[in-house]
Amino acid sequence: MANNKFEFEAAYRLLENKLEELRQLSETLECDFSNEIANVEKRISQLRAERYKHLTPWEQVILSRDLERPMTRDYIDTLCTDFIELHGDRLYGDDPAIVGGIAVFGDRAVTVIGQQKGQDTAENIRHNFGMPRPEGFRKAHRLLKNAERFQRPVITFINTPGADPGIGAEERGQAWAISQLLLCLSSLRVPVVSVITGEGGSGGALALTIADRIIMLSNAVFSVASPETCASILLRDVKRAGEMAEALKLNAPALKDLRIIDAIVDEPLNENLLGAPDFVADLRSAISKHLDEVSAQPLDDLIRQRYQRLRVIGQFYEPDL
Amino acid sequence: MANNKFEFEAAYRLLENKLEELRQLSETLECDFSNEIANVEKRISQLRAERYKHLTPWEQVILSRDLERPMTRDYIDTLCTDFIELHGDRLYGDDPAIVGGIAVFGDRAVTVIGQQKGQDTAENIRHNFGMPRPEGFRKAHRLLKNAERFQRPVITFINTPGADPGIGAEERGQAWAISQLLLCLSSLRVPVVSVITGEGGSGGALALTIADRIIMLSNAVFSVASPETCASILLRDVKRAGEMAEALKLNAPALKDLRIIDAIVDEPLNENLLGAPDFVADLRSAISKHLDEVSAQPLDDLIRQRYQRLRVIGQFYEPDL
Amino acid sequence: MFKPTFKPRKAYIDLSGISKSPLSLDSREGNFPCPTCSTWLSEAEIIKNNDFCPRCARHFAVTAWERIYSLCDEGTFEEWDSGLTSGNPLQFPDYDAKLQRASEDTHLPEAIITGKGIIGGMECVVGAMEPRFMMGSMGSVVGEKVCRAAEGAMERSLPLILSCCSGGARMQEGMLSLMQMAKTSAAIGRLNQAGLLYITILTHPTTGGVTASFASLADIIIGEPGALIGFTGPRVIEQTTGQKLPAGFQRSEYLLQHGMLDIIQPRLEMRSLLIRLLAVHQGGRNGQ
Amino acid sequence: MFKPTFKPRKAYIDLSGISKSPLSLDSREGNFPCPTCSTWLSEAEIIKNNDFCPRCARHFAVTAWERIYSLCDEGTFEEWDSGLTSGNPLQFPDYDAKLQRASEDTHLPEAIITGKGIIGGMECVVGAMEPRFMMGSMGSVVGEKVCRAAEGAMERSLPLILSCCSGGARMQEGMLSLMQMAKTSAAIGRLNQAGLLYITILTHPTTGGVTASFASLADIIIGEPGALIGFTGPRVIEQTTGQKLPAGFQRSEYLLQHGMLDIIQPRLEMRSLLIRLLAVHQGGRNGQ
Ligand SMILES: [Zn+2]
Ligand SMILES: [Zn+2]
Repeated sequence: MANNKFEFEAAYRLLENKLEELRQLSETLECDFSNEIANVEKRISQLRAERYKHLTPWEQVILSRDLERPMTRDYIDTLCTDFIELHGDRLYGDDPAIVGGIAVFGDRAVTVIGQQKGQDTAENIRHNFGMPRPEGFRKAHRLLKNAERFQRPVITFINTPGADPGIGAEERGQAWAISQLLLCLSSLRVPVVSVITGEGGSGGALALTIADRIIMLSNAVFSVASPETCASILLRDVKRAGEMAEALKLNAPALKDLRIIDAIVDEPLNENLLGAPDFVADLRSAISKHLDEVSAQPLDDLIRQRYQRLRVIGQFYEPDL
Repeated sequence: MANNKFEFEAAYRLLENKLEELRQLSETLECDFSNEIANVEKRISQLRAERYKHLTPWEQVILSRDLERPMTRDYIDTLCTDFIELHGDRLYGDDPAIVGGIAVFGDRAVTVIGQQKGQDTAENIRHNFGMPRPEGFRKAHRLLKNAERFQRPVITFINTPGADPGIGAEERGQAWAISQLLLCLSSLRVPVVSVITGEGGSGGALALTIADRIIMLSNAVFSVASPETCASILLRDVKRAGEMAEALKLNAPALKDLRIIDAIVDEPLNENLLGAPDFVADLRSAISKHLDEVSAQPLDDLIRQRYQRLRVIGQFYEPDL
Repeated sequence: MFKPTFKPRKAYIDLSGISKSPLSLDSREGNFPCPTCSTWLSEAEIIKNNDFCPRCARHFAVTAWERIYSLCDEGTFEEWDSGLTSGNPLQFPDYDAKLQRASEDTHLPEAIITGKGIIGGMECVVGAMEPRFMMGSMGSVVGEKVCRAAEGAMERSLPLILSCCSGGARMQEGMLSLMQMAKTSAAIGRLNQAGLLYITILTHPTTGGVTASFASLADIIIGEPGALIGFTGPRVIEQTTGQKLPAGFQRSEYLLQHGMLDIIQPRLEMRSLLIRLLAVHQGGRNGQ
Repeated sequence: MFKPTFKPRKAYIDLSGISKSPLSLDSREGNFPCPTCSTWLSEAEIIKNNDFCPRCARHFAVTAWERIYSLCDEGTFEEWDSGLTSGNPLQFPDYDAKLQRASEDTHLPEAIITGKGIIGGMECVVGAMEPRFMMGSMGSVVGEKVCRAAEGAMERSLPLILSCCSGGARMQEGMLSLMQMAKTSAAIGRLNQAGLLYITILTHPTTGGVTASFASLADIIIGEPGALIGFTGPRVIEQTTGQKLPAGFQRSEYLLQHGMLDIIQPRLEMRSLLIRLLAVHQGGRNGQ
């Protein structure tokens, strides 16, 4: 079982390195292998693309957590203009694990909120590894109620291992903060579109994913609990997380089949997702399309439909009456 | 300047003690002075009643703070049945300086809330001397929103030196908690009657005194700041608090003239206010009458009038246009 | 497909951690130490003492049916949706077997019983979660029955009272399970908007997705003494943070002090408290 | 009765405690030490540096008119209610004399200026409190002008922007002053219900009844760097509790960290921030 991205990336990286050596050699020797090299390059990239099309769920879990992926602030900065970050829950604190504010998306003002991870250890400690505390959920709650007052649609970006599992978070009512946010979003009288960009972990992710439409990146995951947690509780063996990742149906295609999410945006192979113009355009147009569609509906219908979306989730047997 | 109740009570207590000695002596000697004693007793009680009718504002400040006066829980227990105390702000803590819950007053269910002092040092420390922290104001806020949902009229009981002036209270947004409570009460869609029972100190008292009617006990006070604070800031001499008590117009008749309060309930001389059946009956019927009157109005009118009551407070010059 | 045959019997089990499977019925025969104060107790003693430890007043878990009976006026409870049973929507390994074992052990089709009852003469919608049914975890059926209970309360303009007890989301239903948090919270949102009274009783243990959804959204939240209530379980917190947990951490008394509960009420006086709460709330509606 | 003759001039004063009276204009001539970092400064240096300490960036107090001019597009501000002046409703000793001295010192009729202005091309209702007028304390006139500003914003469907600075309630007006907290909060409540944007800028110092009413009820609360903001003043807290105050206590940066402010913005960039906020909020209304 691979435990980080480099394990399943290793073969391609090795080939790429060899190719680079070959290229340098050919320059030094002034022999022209450029056609051959181009062919091999193409072949590697095909193989790699093929491989990435068939990542196992566990590999997707690993990829979704990769710190080189863009974080919420990056998505906001790329997709929106005029972002103004707003801080604080007006009750206790400002939680750096949740970033939120107002911005302009396309030609409309929006409220944007998401969990924020850091991209190195120092940043990650500051952002509490993207694990919100109650004050983070309450900041989100406050910004959402403001969005409602000013009739601003909401876009949320999801990327978190889950809610903070610390003593302070429990003391200040982690469960209360999450449930109040779920209730708030379920009846918020503005359109809400969620984008799951990375790790959609448990209640901490769910708290911001009650939306009229949910878009998911092709290598993002969304899970009731981490595969490690499930393996440790159900199988008493954390090393079997890969099996659990399979069983939990946590990747985008599986969740689309279950009708938990609405749309998938394909990721390019490019390491730097937001450096790929096609991907940015796809993501932008997916958000735009769904926001347009839900914004076109009368608010009462929208709220009724958001309720219905949730109301029908679940599968069970019921005897014929 | 008297600094506690016993200073202006001392003369009468001295006389009463002498009288008691006389009574015991007469029993020992088997001489019957009972008529004379009764006459002196009556005279003392008249003098005392006269004195209490003409307490200076400063003496009223002292009396309003007296720990032998009934506290909010005592008023609730005497005036209501079926009181069920509800705790917590669902955010951070439960503040013992504010007591609140649901109860039955007469034949109607009500929400009751008030600041709670203790009656001895240990109790007082537990109740933080009746000085609410942000979590207390937020508990009140929560109970008020619940009262609104269940269309329960609200009775508040006011008795506090003011909001807690501590570091923790500032950290958790004392000013924010107070302003949000003021806003909440100013538009709460249920009838609200306030009773100022003792020390109505500054913002901490005001936060629960936005009401359709305000009733005040005859020796209660309600002030922008304590006379000591005013004396120390304006006169740089805390010993001149008595002058400030006079200047601040903080007692019931002065506040009725200023149209800050609506009604005054006279206190008996009885030390134990709630042991005086007439006083309890007067207080009960005052609350009842005002609650009936405001409950009879359509809610929209009530809210409009509550706003108008506040809107017209203030005196200033305006040039003719 | 499932025929529950209810056979009331006492069941004293300790559910101190979500990863521990319930004791089998057999191991509960004979004496055992109280998990709080270690006093050795016999089943007879505890029955005599109304399901508490006679020394430290620890409230032992009772079954969902015992809870319903202890709250409702005799013979008034009508069960709803008793036919709802879980499938295995993700074809999750071992889930079918676990469900079967749970229903055999508990004689219940799922981890919650809901229905209509009368408490002190006042009609209510009432539900109780079953700690022995897969730790009272919330899957599709629990979520659905909570929603139907809320909707039933709305149709009839009745108060809703739910006794909670849960290890959290039912992992074997994956995201379908997690989404029950959103679904039940949304249903409670509608109940709120309808102005109907909603009371929860949080019993030992109430953790995870149940606490973070319908359990903590009540107008009035009552805790049983000593109950463990929280989002993350204490063992996970200790493992993740490496910190020693403070004394009494996540117990009802601690939660009351931290502002999360309205009232702590011993189980024996729970029914009388509900009657008073319901009566005052009826007064509130009539009084206006 | 009062004719304000506005004569713009610089006024660098430190208002670190509510019990301290403002420095007279004369004592501000020549060099003086920065109250934060103790660097000796000349008036000329500070003017050159846009009212900050060049070393520690402390924002010195500016007059209400300077504030208005620094926020509004040139020549767009129309003052409202400039004729409102305080009486002495309680016949409080010395109040008349203090009022007269304050209006002579500041050339203002009271502690707040309100009116209509244009910021970055967008019409707004704008107000600014005057720190030198009896410490920006709130009596009947300040309360009335804040309410009229809110009502004016509602009549015209305009955003409301208030720059706050206050030692608290004006004790000389007794309960009439305290009730201005309730009155202004109620007016802001109506503004909220009308769905209009309300922004406050909290400058050094904003304490007491102003912080605990309209100042902290804004949709967006902006602090100036280093401003002292709170309910109880730091000296009173120290005296009452006997505790040493933590470093940075009640300063903007501390309040942001404790969740009470949305943004901290240096004064020089305040206008551009307001323009962005107003623009996005206009977009929000049109975009729907
Ligand atoms: Zn025990
Ligand atoms: Zn400096």
